[in-house]
Amino acid sequence: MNKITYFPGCSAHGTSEEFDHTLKLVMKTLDVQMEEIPDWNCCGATSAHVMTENLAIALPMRNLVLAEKLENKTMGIACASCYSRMKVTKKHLDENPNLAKKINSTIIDEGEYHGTIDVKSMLQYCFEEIGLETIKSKVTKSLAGLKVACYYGCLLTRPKDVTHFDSPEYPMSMDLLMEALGAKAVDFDYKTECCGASFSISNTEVVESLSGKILEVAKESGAHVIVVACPLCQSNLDMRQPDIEKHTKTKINIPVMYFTQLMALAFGFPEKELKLPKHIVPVEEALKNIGKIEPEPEKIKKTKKAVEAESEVV
Amino acid sequence: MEAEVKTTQGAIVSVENPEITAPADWQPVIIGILCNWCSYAGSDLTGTSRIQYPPNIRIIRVPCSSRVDPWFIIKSLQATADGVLISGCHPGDCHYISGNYYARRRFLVTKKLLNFVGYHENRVQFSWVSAAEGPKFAKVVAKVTEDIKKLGPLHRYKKENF
Amino acid sequence: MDYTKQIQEIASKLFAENKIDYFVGCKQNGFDDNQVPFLITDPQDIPKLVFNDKSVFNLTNYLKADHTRRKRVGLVVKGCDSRSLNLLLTESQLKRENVYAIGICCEGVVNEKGEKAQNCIECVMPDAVVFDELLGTPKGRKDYIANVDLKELTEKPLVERADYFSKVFENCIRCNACRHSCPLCYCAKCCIDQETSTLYNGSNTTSSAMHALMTWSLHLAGRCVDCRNCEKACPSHLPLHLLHKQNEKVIFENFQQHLAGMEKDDRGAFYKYSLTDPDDFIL
Amino acid sequence: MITLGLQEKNTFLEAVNKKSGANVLECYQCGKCVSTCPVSGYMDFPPREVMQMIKLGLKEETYMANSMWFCLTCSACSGRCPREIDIPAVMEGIRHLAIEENYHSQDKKVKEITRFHEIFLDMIKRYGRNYELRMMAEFNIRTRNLFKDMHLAPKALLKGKITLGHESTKSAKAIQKMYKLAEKLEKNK
Amino acid sequence: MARVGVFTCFCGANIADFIDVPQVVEATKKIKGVKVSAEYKYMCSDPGQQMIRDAIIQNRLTSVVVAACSPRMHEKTFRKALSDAGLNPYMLEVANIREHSSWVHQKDKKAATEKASDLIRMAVAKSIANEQLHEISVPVTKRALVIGGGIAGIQAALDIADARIPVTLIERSPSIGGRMAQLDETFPTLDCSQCILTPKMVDVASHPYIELIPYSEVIELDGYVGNYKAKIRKKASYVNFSTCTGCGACTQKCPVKVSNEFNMGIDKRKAIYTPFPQAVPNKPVIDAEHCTMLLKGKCGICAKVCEKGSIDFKMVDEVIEREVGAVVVATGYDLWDPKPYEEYGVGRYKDIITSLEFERMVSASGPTNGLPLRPSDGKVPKNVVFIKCIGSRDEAKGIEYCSKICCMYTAKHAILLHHKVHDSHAYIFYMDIRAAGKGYEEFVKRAQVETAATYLRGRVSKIYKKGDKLIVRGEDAQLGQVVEVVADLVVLATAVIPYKENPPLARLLGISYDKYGYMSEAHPKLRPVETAKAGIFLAGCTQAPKDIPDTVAQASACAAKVCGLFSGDTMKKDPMISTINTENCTGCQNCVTVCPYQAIVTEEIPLGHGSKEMRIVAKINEGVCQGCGSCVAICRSMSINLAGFTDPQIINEIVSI
Repeated sequence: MNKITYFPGCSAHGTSEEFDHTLKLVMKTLDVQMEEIPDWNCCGATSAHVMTENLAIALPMRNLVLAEKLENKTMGIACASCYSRMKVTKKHLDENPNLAKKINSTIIDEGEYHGTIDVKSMLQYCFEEIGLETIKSKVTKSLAGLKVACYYGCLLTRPKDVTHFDSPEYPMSMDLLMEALGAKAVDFDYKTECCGASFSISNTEVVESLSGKILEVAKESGAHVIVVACPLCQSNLDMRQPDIEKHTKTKINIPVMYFTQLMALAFGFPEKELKLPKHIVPVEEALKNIGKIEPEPEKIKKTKKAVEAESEVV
Repeated sequence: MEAEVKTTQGAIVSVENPEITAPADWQPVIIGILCNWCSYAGSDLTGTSRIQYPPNIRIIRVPCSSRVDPWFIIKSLQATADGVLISGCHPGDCHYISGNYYARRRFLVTKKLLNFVGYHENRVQFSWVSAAEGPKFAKVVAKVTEDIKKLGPLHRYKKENF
Repeated sequence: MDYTKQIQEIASKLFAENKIDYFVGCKQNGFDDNQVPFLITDPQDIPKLVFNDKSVFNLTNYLKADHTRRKRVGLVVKGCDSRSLNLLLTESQLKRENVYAIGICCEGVVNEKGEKAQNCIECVMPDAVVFDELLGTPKGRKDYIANVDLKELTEKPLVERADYFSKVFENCIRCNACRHSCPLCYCAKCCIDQETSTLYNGSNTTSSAMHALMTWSLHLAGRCVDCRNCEKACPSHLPLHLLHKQNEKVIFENFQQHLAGMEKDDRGAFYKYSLTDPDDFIL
Repeated sequence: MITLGLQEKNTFLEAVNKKSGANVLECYQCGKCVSTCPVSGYMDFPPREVMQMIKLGLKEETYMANSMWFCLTCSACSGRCPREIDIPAVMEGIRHLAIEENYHSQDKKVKEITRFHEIFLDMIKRYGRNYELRMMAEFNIRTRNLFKDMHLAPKALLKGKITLGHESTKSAKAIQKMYKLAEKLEKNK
Repeated sequence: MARVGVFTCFCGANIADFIDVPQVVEATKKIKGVKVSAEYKYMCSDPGQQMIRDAIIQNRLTSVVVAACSPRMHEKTFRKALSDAGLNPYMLEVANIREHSSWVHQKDKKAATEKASDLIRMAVAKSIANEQLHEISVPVTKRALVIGGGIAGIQAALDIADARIPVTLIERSPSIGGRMAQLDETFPTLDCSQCILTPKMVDVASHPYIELIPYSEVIELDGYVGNYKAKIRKKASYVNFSTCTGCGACTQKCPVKVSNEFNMGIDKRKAIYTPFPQAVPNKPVIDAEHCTMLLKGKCGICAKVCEKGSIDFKMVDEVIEREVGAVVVATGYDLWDPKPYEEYGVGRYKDIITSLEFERMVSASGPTNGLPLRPSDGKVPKNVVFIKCIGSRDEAKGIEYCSKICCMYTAKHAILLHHKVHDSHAYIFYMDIRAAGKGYEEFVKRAQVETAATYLRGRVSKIYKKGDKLIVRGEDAQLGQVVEVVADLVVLATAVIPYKENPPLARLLGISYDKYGYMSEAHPKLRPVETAKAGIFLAGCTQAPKDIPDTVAQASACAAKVCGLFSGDTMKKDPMISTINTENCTGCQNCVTVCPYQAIVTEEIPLGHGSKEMRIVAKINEGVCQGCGSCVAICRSMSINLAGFTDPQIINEIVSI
């Protein structure tokens, strides 16, 4: 049994309950015990670092201090935005012991910061610590037939010197994870474009334009579903979709799911556990593709053979 | 540490030792050790451009600033000079590729050591002067002369030496 | 800190296996606690070997003599001693295969008063860095601390410092014990003694003393390992470490935190350079 | 027209570099950030031009422009910058400087954005965590745009996207104290 | 006992107006050791020199001081005067009282006069410590080794050989020609690369003074200027070149297909191959990594079809030695791999190619018969986007420097594209257009006007796929707008990087290289073709990115340097170099470390007289030492001295003031 310190983030108890729920199911299946940080607070993303200097460090730092007390090796974070704040803060503190000392002594009451805990996003945790092999072994219902576009958003892999995880331009971890579940991950060029999360309330015009472009490209890539790992991305892409459709006068209709929902599905949990009614864009239609395997076109097969023949030395 | 010229009863006093004084019209002697390829050529250019500078400096030519052994500096200060200026090529311009980089390290340590045992840091100065920097050479000499004038005479051990 | 027994055992073994011709260690000097360096050619003398916190000498100094240079020698090295051994090897004065070094993880030696010696308090590397076998538990490298006497002196006004050093140089009697005791002064004929040298004019004057000591310290700049053999040897009790520590500090602060003899093949700060060395003192 | 050469020293550039830890002088105006930036089209001046303005010392113009407030901190630009300049840090730096030096952009959008952030921070101060519906409502009231996104609310409520109740943490008190201390720290500077 | 003669010059009014020369002459007479002190209007004139010669003979002078202008001016003149009078020329010292006194203290005659006297006293003191020195002569082996058979190596070899100096030209691949052979047409004249290069290649092969050794590499270089000894490994070609007629039957019949590196992998070659049809020598070699006969002992078809029986599977590498006096390094360049540009989808999209791939495609003899084709579907592209500075000027992903040639070849590509596909359109994303060269700006104008290539100023931020098109997004900074270009083909102008084997080769040759791997020249401005090691020269992109005209110019400059070096049977050298006092040398080898020229080596000498035991001491290589004195100052035992600037000389100067 692996143990992990869990930071759900504010959305997990609100907009992204389905993420939180399925994450817990999946982790249980994978034999991981999640210990939620008692009495955690909001990390302040993104307002704190936009507006203030000290609070931007202090808010995530309090969580880090609390997390260290649980004495697990890793802290897993559900929301990409929280993850980024936590990582950036940790980097600042580790590189800058004076800053750590200053904030620790002036603002935070809960105890000393030591910098001992490893911060990972839940996707990163699945990919790096659990491993695709283990995940594959738990699959009871292959998702074969489902074409997914994996959307990582900006903060999961960027900036590179903060996250140290996957490529900032064309990450593949979620794609590989989806393929381990049996789904087909399509080529998707907008994997790491920003959806405009921090403007989701204050500047909807921007969000609609950015998210619209992502949806458009995803649709074009032939995916049935967009898979995400962040509640903010999910709500932007899902909740704003009807508005976007209205503005662009096109029908997009592509559901946006959390990777954990698909994992839960592949692990054999019934559909009702996925909390599908929470989605604004209905999911059920897309999931019907599971099991429908398109025959590989003759042409492709041929070229594949030809390529093999060419590369081989006669 | 900015030195100020001190006088008592019309005589100039050494900053290192108040017992050492010189008459008011005292002129310091400065030894300039210049590398042949940049600074010496630069000082020649100062001449051909007729740029005027104080006459206190006496120039010694060496092939490269890396030829300058630190004890030349110690010897100069002990024997005859009130100050020493050593000048070489700018970093990267050394005629002998890397000589001035080695020299730079030795100079820094020597300068600090001399200061540590009681010589004002302005007694020993270094500069990079290229063959094209005639005006700069004049400026450097003027500054060094000015600085050393403020420090007063230096004959700490001279009397017993010669 | 007492390694006497282990060192005696190792020395016996080395002689028995014919791995060495000589062994350099320390022995008790007569009635009091003081020790003296001890060169063993006969294994029968091994029981006289001691090694504890009074073994203050840097024994690598005894490797630079012509008759030990070419023989197989075993010796005991503390952290600082091993750094000078490193330099002697780098500077081709010794062959590695001729030296059997028993490295010590040093806990510091004591001065005459029985207190921990100042250079041990400020020691950067108590463990031997080059050895054939290592005794004790390594403590690892420590942070660099500027010398306390140096600090005190640097804060004094220039006039006082000049005065202080005038007296220091005045008290030098030019006996050259410092350089004879220094493991890194191995020139067959010191530059100061050369006939062709105009370095100093032969007389025993303050200026010649100053010249000799300053030049000496610059020859050791970036090489001195702060073993203080020189200071122990000086009959005039001159604070010779000040010059070395001053140079060490300047070099440490300006040249990539360089410290002498820490690594193999490092000849010292004056024998290499970096493009980014400080330039701000240059006009 | 802009007249240059009147400032003795470009203190603005120095302040930005110090605050952000980046070196704006490294920018060679290739424009990769501009086409990378998802919101450069909404900015008064895209990142490349902001860099140039800082280099020229155009402090007021930079502070009063909406550019820095539109930065989403998505870090796409810095990841692609050939000179590895941390552009989001520069944007954050000028935001903090503008707040410190009391510059307030009159841009309507900027006002909305800053208002949102203020409400958000206020929310955390009160409850320790974020409470979405309340925040949306408050945002709409304070920006005098009562019906913004209202069409989404019923659906969101219905779907359980937004919950009506809110959980306040035990930590709320601790957080309130943190706010006070942080404020004090800023003032003492 | 020293007998010094001092000769003070008026230099017309230049000195006399500001210095009281008679007073100086009188003061000089009182200096210990001075026998003669005289003055003259122009010391450098014939009568002036005669005066010195006469004084030397009459007074049996042991050294001479001329107080006049800078020694950088007339030192040689006066040295000759000394030597004419039978005195060793190095017994001269010059007191620089013009540049250092009369000209710079024109307002203070008293001080200037005093200073002049001081300068003369210093010169006298120094001259007393002067020693007799003699010019050093070093024998020279008159043969040059040229490493690399690209255009740089070819040009250098031909120029040297035309001066009737034998040249050994070695090339690591089976044919000479290098990168230039891969190019289609060349800027700014658009003449065909093959047409101007192949005649030169043929000249190399037929030149009586050139020994061409293809398929070989240097593995060792010993010695010093004029006297190098090179070991060269001739790689086994498995084809006997002396009997092979180059008929090509073997290449036709060989069943093994391998990616063709000459065509950037666009098509295939055989395991026995000549790199390209115009290869010199036009003989095939067997690629041992892919030949099934060599790998598994199966096949041998080439041996069966060869009428001459030239195939020899048992051939092994051979090491030969050549004695050479000079070396020209012309290793050329590689191109940067654009993989790190993930945002462009490099590696994912087939229709993003590099500039050299494009070059091969548009080459008339290339794999696509001169047409640029989309690798994905083989269609002719209409909209082609060229992106410059890929890897260049990009410290985040590539290298900091500008690759110099991309601006020009991209303009050329735009023009070539237009020539090949008339209804195509070129879009060029650039940061700056660097077209400094004869006819270069005009050439760029041609691309902009005649070809109507669209130049967009900005770096591309992203490329993504839409259907079978690539969408290229970048900023048009002039417009201040983000633009997206719908492209069929994207060509990346990848950076020029040093040949990957440069660092090991440089270490082997004993020359230095920079942080990128380019070989370092001796002086960036004044000695751009020499290296710090005398007798080794650099040509072409081995030193820095260069275009063909610059490369050829530098290669010819190398040849001139080599010819100059070989102009006599021996080389004369200034004797002002370091000498070792072995008696006192400790053998610490610090001098070896600091010497910038590797002029110091070690030798073993007996420990004492008649002793069998040996000790190591330093040894100066007279041919290599340049006389900087770094080793002198670094030597703690004072065992090294620099002739002309010895410690006693300098100390005499210091204490005599």
